[in-house]
Amino acid sequence: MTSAEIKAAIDSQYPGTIVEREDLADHQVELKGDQWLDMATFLKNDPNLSFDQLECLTGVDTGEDGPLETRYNLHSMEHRHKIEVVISHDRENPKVASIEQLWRIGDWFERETYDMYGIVYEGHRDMRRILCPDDWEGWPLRKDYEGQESYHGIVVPKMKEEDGWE
Amino acid sequence: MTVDMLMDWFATIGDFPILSFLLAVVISGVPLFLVMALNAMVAVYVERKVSAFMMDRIGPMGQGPGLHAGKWGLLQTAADAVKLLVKEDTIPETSDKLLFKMAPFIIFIGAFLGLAAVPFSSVLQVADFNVGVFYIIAVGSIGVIGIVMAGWASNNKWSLYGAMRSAAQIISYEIPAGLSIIIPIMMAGTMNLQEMIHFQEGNVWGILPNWIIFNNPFTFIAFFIFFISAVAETNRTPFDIPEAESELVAGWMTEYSGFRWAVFFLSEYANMLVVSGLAVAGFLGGWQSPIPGMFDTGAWGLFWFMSKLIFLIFVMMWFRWTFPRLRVDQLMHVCWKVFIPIAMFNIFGVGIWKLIFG
Amino acid sequence: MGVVKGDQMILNIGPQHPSTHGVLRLEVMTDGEIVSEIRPHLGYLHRCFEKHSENVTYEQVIPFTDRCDYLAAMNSNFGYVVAMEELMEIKVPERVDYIRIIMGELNRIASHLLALGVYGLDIGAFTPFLYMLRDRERILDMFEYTCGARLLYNYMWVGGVSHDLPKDFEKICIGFLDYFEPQIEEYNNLLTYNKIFVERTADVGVIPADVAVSYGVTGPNLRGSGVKWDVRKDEPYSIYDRFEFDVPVGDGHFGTLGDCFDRYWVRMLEIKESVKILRQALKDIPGGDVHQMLPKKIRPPKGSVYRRTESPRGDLGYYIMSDGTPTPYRVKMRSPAFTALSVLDEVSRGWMISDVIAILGSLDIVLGEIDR
Amino acid sequence: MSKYFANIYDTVNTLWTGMRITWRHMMNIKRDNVTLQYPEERWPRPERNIGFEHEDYNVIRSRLHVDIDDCIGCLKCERACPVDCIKIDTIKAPTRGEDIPDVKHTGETSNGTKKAMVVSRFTIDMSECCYCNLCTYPCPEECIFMVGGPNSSKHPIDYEFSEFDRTDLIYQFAKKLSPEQKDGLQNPKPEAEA
Repeated sequence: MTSAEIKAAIDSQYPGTIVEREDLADHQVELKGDQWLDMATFLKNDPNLSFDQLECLTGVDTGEDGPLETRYNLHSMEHRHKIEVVISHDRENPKVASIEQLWRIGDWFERETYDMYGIVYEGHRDMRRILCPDDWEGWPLRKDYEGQESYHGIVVPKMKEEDGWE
Repeated sequence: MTVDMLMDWFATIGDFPILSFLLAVVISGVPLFLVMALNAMVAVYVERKVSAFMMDRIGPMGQGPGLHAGKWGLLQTAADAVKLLVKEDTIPETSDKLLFKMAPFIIFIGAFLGLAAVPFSSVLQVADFNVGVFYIIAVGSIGVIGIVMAGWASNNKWSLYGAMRSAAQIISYEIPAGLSIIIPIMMAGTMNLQEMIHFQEGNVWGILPNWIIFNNPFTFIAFFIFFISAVAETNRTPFDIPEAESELVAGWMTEYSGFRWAVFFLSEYANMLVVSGLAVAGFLGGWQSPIPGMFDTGAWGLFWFMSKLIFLIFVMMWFRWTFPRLRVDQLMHVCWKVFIPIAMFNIFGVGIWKLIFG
Repeated sequence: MGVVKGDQMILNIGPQHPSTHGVLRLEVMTDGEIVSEIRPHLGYLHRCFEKHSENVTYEQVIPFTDRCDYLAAMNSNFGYVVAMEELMEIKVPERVDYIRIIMGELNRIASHLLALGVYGLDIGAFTPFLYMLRDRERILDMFEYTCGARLLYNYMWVGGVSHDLPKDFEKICIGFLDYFEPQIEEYNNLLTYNKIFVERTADVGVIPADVAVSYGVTGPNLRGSGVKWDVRKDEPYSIYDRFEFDVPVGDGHFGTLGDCFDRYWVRMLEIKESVKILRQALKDIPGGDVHQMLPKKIRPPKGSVYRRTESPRGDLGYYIMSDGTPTPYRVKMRSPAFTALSVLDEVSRGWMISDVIAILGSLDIVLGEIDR
Repeated sequence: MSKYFANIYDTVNTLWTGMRITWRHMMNIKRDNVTLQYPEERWPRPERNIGFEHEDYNVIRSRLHVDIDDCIGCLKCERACPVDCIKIDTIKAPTRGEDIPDVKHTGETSNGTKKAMVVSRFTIDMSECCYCNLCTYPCPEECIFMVGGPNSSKHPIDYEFSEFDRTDLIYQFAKKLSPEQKDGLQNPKPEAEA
């Protein structure tokens, strides 16, 4: 199926959930987040769509004041078509339903995005940081992130301070 | 025989039995220890070279003076030994310190006692027991106590796993080894190693030496079962699961360093010597020449025995650098479901053979 | 008599352990030798690749992609430049495509050789590892001859490659392939058909096809489960559609479909396919300039792209988002080893500690890529 | 039962095949040996043209070197470096293209470009360098290169520049200027012109 057909299929099943956006390309579609788990189940289980592979899950920070986004790249092994789903989150309280139980790789992908952006995936069974240490402060990949000055007494130098250098 | 000979000789000087016994034991024990140390040094060097050649490398090398390891790396093991002796001897804080310190020596004692009964030639044997085979098998099991002690006392999970695996493995493999070594006993009708070797004099079918391995098909199979079980008992690849370095880091030796670790190492190579010695004495004609009637006087006996021994040790190295490692349950499978039935069948076969032909 | 039940023991495999292929910590719940649960702890090698990429220019990201999958740096470069070219809509000269494919396939062989050799090492066989490393070394020599570096190449650039092939590269490469092909048979005789090796790997750690797809397992691991999916064939990038090659899939050669042996075996077969591709590419390589399409300043149009390529470990995807400035707005690397590792817990339950090592080895992970 | 014996036969057969291979390698070690005994023997390093006009550049990436007399202080290499291991300070020269002997500043590069900047500091921290070679391409005078370099000022390829102290890996290429010299360059005295 082409991207337009996939969008039409989503629209007929869940009318009014597609958010119109100018800056997205053809293969991308922004959806409202409140029914996401149902829609993801539909995307995975509908025999015409059957997106059985979650290729990639990316968090995006759209700017200092803009919302956070999660982008899901879905792919169907059976039909060999793909779609990119974008879901926006409120910056102050970013959360969306977890799709960890549908695509098992979502488990680690969501943990990684949580680690980097602080987006909480509700219903995830093991929402911990994955790459950073458990007691790391802040969400590193947000655009307004400020690095910690020290970590467990280890001072994080901002500039190189070696003899003969500065 | 050496101990008896020395005691006889002391008896000609004067009558002080206890002192002469102790003196005889010490005098024959020191060379034995030297044999052990020398064996470890040579075997380590050979093992390095054999492994290197099999892997298209050249192993330790040195070409000039200075900090090189001598010509062809001959000083490598000496350097190793010095390094091990000056290394810090670490004892983990939470270990059971008494057991931790004792364990290497118990393993050492097991190997050392076994070596006492190995017949290097018709005269060179520290103690000639009338139950020599039984003795070697028996003292060979002492080592496992040391291994379990080391693994338990280290207070390390890897060590514990290694020790438990090792105990299971050594105890299991003693059964096929024991069942196979029964066959030379049946053939020769004695447990005395010297008498067993004397039984293998002459030749069979005109060409082959009258070694027990060539006596009949059952003894031929029995030799391989014994040898492979012996490899398993010495914890070498493909049966090195107690110290499997890719799984258990270093198994029961994980927490040991320096001299204590060197003692483990020494014992491992001495164990190889003991089990190979038993295999040579039981199956390969001991110090008998492969060409019956030729080259079998004087020092030739020692030469033949050592060559056979070295060949078997080389085969163990060859195994090690060719094979992957078995899993612990597969190891048990091989022991209980393959070796033991065949070894039992062998005993039966040899019995029948003896009834019919011999 | 009641059922004897021991307490569970927690065993830490790693971060310093010979078989974790880097710095990975596995928290293993064991009952005796039987594993009941594995919790992987990542991040020991986290070098902030994604954050770093947001602060450097597009060209300067390439050396960092090298360091993610350091065993297949060419393929890491390849994935990035392919994604960038898709974003910028550049068509590179044909010679560049050929050179990239030659380098990518050579690196695939090198990476698989290391994976297979180290797998043998995990199982306990030392010698095959050194034979494979010996041959890998010759590939690295060719890379050194081409671009001056042996491991981290920074060779492929957006729109071209950094150096043209050296004069007699074709001859050297063909010479290597002629030498290398018979070696595969020797590896097989020494390791693959070895009964002990087969016993250790066949039927162990079976990943069924649907589990593999759901966990996003890709590359040889997915094909070992019998799913015929190869980005080079199914979503061709560069000029892979011009070459004749098969996609080997596991067939339960000695055991069940999707076991450790199948994953190993697929890699072995893939080496042969790579040799096939290399021979075709070396035969047809056209002349031309390799710097023709290099943009002076890389300033892609606004937008985003997700492109995946087939690295030796599986689908290596780059999500690149541009805001029109010379620095990337967002670079996300979807690394194949990350997804492959996530399946470990599910697959290893009920197996022994030795099998966990075997399963981990068969997944062929590179921690540099997992932690990025 | 037949499977049981087939298994045993299979095991013995495959193990023996493997042992034959290692035996063959051991016997042919003279031919197969791949070890190089490093300090005595060295691997030949490929040298070749990297595609610049100067034909004798080296492709090998070993250690960065700067021909400071050719450097015009354009800062292109500093900007290209992804790990910021190059640090350059420049002072505007009083006169374009004129030698200033007391700070060892030559006015013209070997390509004939007249220099407008005095490079007062050119530091490369080789302990941070990631050998990506990105700094060498933008250089307009081709004065920064991995050693080997152009034929006219060829340096031996250097892989073994290990040091005991990390700070010894910071290479200073420009002559260090004293504060007075710096001051003199920044505020040229009228009598110097005269």
